[in-house]
Amino acid sequence: MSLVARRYTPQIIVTIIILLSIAFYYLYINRDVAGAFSTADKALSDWAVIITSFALIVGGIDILRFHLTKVRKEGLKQAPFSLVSIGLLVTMVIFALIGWYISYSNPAAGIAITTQPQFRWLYLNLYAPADAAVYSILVFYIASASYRAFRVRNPMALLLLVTALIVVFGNTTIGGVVWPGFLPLRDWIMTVPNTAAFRPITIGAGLGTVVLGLRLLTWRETSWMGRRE
Amino acid sequence: MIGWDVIGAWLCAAMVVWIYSFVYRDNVFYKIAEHMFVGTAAGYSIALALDSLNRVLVSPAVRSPHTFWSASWHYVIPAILGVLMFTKYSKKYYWLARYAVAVNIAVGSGLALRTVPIANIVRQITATIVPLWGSDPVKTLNNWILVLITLGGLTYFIFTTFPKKAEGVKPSLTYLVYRGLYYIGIYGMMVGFGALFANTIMTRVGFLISVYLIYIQPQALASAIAAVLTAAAIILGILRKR
Amino acid sequence: MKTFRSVLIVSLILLAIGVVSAVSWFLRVQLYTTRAPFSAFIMLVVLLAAGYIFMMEARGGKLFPVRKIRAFDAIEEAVARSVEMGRPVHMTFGFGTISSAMAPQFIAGLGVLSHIARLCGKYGAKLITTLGVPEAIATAEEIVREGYYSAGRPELYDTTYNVRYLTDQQFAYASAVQATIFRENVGANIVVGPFYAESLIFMEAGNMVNAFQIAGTARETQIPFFVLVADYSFIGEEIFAAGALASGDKETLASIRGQDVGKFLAIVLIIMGILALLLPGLKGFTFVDILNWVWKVG
Amino acid sequence: MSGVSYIEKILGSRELLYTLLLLSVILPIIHPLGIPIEVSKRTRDVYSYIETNLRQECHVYIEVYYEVAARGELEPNLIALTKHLFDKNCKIVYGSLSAFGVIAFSLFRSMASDLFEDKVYGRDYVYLGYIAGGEAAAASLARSIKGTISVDNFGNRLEDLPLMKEVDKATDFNLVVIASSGTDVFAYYVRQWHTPYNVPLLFAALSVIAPSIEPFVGAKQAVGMLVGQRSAAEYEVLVGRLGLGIASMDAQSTSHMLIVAFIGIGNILYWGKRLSSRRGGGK
Repeated sequence: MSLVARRYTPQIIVTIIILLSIAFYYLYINRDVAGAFSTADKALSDWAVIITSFALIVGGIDILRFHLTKVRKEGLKQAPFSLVSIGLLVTMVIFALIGWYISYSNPAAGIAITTQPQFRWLYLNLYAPADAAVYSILVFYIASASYRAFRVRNPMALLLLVTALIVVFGNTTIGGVVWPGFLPLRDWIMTVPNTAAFRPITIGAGLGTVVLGLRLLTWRETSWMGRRE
Repeated sequence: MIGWDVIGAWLCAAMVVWIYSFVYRDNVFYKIAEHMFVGTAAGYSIALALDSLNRVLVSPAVRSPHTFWSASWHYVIPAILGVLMFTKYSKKYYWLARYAVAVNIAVGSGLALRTVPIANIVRQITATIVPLWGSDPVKTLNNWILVLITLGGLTYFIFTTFPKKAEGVKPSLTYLVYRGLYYIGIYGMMVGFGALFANTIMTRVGFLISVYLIYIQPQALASAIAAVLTAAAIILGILRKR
Repeated sequence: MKTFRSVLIVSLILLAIGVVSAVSWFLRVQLYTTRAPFSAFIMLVVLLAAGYIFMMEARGGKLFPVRKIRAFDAIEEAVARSVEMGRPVHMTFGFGTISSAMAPQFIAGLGVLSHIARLCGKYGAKLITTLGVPEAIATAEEIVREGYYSAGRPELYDTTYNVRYLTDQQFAYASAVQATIFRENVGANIVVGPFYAESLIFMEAGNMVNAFQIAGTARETQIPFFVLVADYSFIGEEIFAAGALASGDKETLASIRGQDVGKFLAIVLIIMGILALLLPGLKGFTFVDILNWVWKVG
Repeated sequence: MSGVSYIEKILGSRELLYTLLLLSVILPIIHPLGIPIEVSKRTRDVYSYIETNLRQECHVYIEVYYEVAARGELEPNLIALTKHLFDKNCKIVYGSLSAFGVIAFSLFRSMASDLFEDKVYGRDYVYLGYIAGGEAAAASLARSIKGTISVDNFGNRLEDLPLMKEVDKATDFNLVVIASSGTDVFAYYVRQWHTPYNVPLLFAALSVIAPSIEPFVGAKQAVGMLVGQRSAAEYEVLVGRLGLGIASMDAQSTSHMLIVAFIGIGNILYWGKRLSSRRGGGK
């Protein structure tokens, strides 16, 4: 009994939902049935949204737990940092809850969870710049990665380097000054060999996905359940 | 008086500088910025979660309870499954969390299984069916390259069957074709990788320019102060390690 | 005998689909959607059927050798080296969530994690798993726990140390991961899953601490960074094969042969299509049109 | 420590590369180098379309639809276009179908203050502000602007603005420019402005989304398209107001050349070490 509840039921859920969602997409039959399918399909994705939302709340608790444990283990050295994280997390949630409350108590104010003024201030002045900064930090990393990656160790690396140089010169105005042919050559590389190179990878990724789907359907892929009993 | 706008602008500039400082060395200001960022982001995602719960579940149930209970009553099931996710803290009932994970994994895999045969397989195959002859030599050559690299890449990925070369025997034609396509595939993919890598540099530099224009340039003083502070922290950190 | 039975079952299913389709076609029923070409559905069914046949053959005792995937073999070396250096092993999955079409890649990553967890248990390595997907926290905890417990080292398992969920916002997660890699001074940095722009951040952070790096994803735009920067990399579909190899189960391994069938099919269709371009085409109906044909009655 | 490996240690340290990289991006923005740029056919087509098809004092509608993060790519395009249109004494109505367009417009206005110096608000240009409603709003604007909203972004009544007396509906405009960081809004204008009223559209897009809106241009539903910083730089050359676009192209050039230089040095050092160790292999 317990094995049924612990292992089989979740797998049955997976099998049924995958088959249903394939059927909802591919089958039509007539307009009414198709309409019912797309309603059911929408409901399924809403289910996922609801579950993800709860998962995010569980995740929030996990973050609190992680930082509290860290403070307990590492003491004063870590405490200020962890407290900053916890403090901001709680503050954001409180502002969000205020926004939520206002959206019901005073709908005319036009304030919702994510448009609560203090919440927006934190978002715009803390989250947004940090987000943009981490994204653009990649420019440093791509520079140091190219310094190491384009070293000519073998013929293949030479090919790699030559391609990269053509694309680099084609992308910049200085390339046009050096030799006007870089731009058309770069366009050719991006449209012909580049497209061709990623095509088998795309096909392969698709095939891998289908086969993994098969393993899920036939209960051979169980890593997502964690513990093996 | 210093308004919230000014504080906000200074905070923006400082956050950017502090986060950039990590590429030089880990330091106390990066650590602060990172923890601030993680805290805000975690709060933000919880807020987004509340927002979508509100949108899908709470708002329809409160605003028009009748339609909700007649048409969307089943939303209660994922809500229950969602609450069951908290059982992961229990030693005895931890497995109840799996039900919810099962639904999400299945929805995700189902989405993948419906789009993949079209987008990843059929469309790619039809795009590779191009004429290998014709009056335009440039176009024909391009088509040959396209087809050969695609077939080569597919050959490269074969996992379970491939012709083997027997010792001392002249290699068979199948073997030669296989090896040839294999090498065309791997070299072709390398060209693709090099091109994509180099092409990405441009968008990344473009993003750095945007960030500089938005956050650093308007607040040069704040960024300079933040930069000096970080530099001091890094140097202090190095000295202390010695 | 078993093989024969499974082949029979599969062909019966295919036959049933064919009969139902044919009957509904003659009855002028719009059985399939017009959103997708019919060939896509056929392709899906054929691939699932082919994979299933191989799995059944494997159950009947047939073995399918799978070629070596160097990145997969390197995982053990990476774990062993980290133990020698006394540094922890780090694993992360990327930012793609499991309720989107990225789910299969994420599951492949989970398969690799269970392999790493078992190896960490075997060698007594410390494992740090960082996560950006909240649904997977419980799963990752279970997998890591299983790895240590099955190797008889329950004392090494500590939930808050081993599994760290860091937020689901892409770059907040990325910044926290790079800090974790750097501050914990990881000896091996293994990243397998659906990656977006954060891929290179993890690679460079690993490089800063001279970690042994193994990386893999099936997201085309991020593969170059992994191939050019990591010590070993899984390219594209190899991550799915890695998940199967990790299970060590011969039936699961046999399913990989389904991927090869798909590749042969693709090669054959491409060559046939190109040759068919030579033919005039039946009433203006070319080979590509067959592949693009949409089920439409009336 | 031998000379080669010492040099390698210095150059291989990330700090040096990162500092030079930062400088190579920031300095050209402050002091543009003016590396000559070749104008592509696509940009020249847009320029000559405006040159030949727009009369003096014509009316243009510009949709400002991008968030602040996309400013680097779209704002230079918008400035160069505005300069061209103002040079032809065109009158411009700006509007935004998204809330973040308001911030983007105010930043754009302050970055291009020289263009607006001798132009009078209300007579030469108007900013309608944020118009909520997405595609429905686009359709409603095409029928009648004054029927959709009554005040502009700054609270002025539209009836009091001289420019708004001249224009009201889609057919009053000689050109519509859409500067957007998303793909949907291009489709809105194609469906609601071009298809029913046949108003010429001009796109300004991010380089990442350009491929997805290319079909509209191919189907002649738009007269042309400006893509990212490169187009902006080319347009700046054509209208003779060198600004951010050309500066970013310089920054792109210098930073790319720095990376190329480091790749070159890395290879020289690598081969230097490899050859010298092979020669001294007997030891």
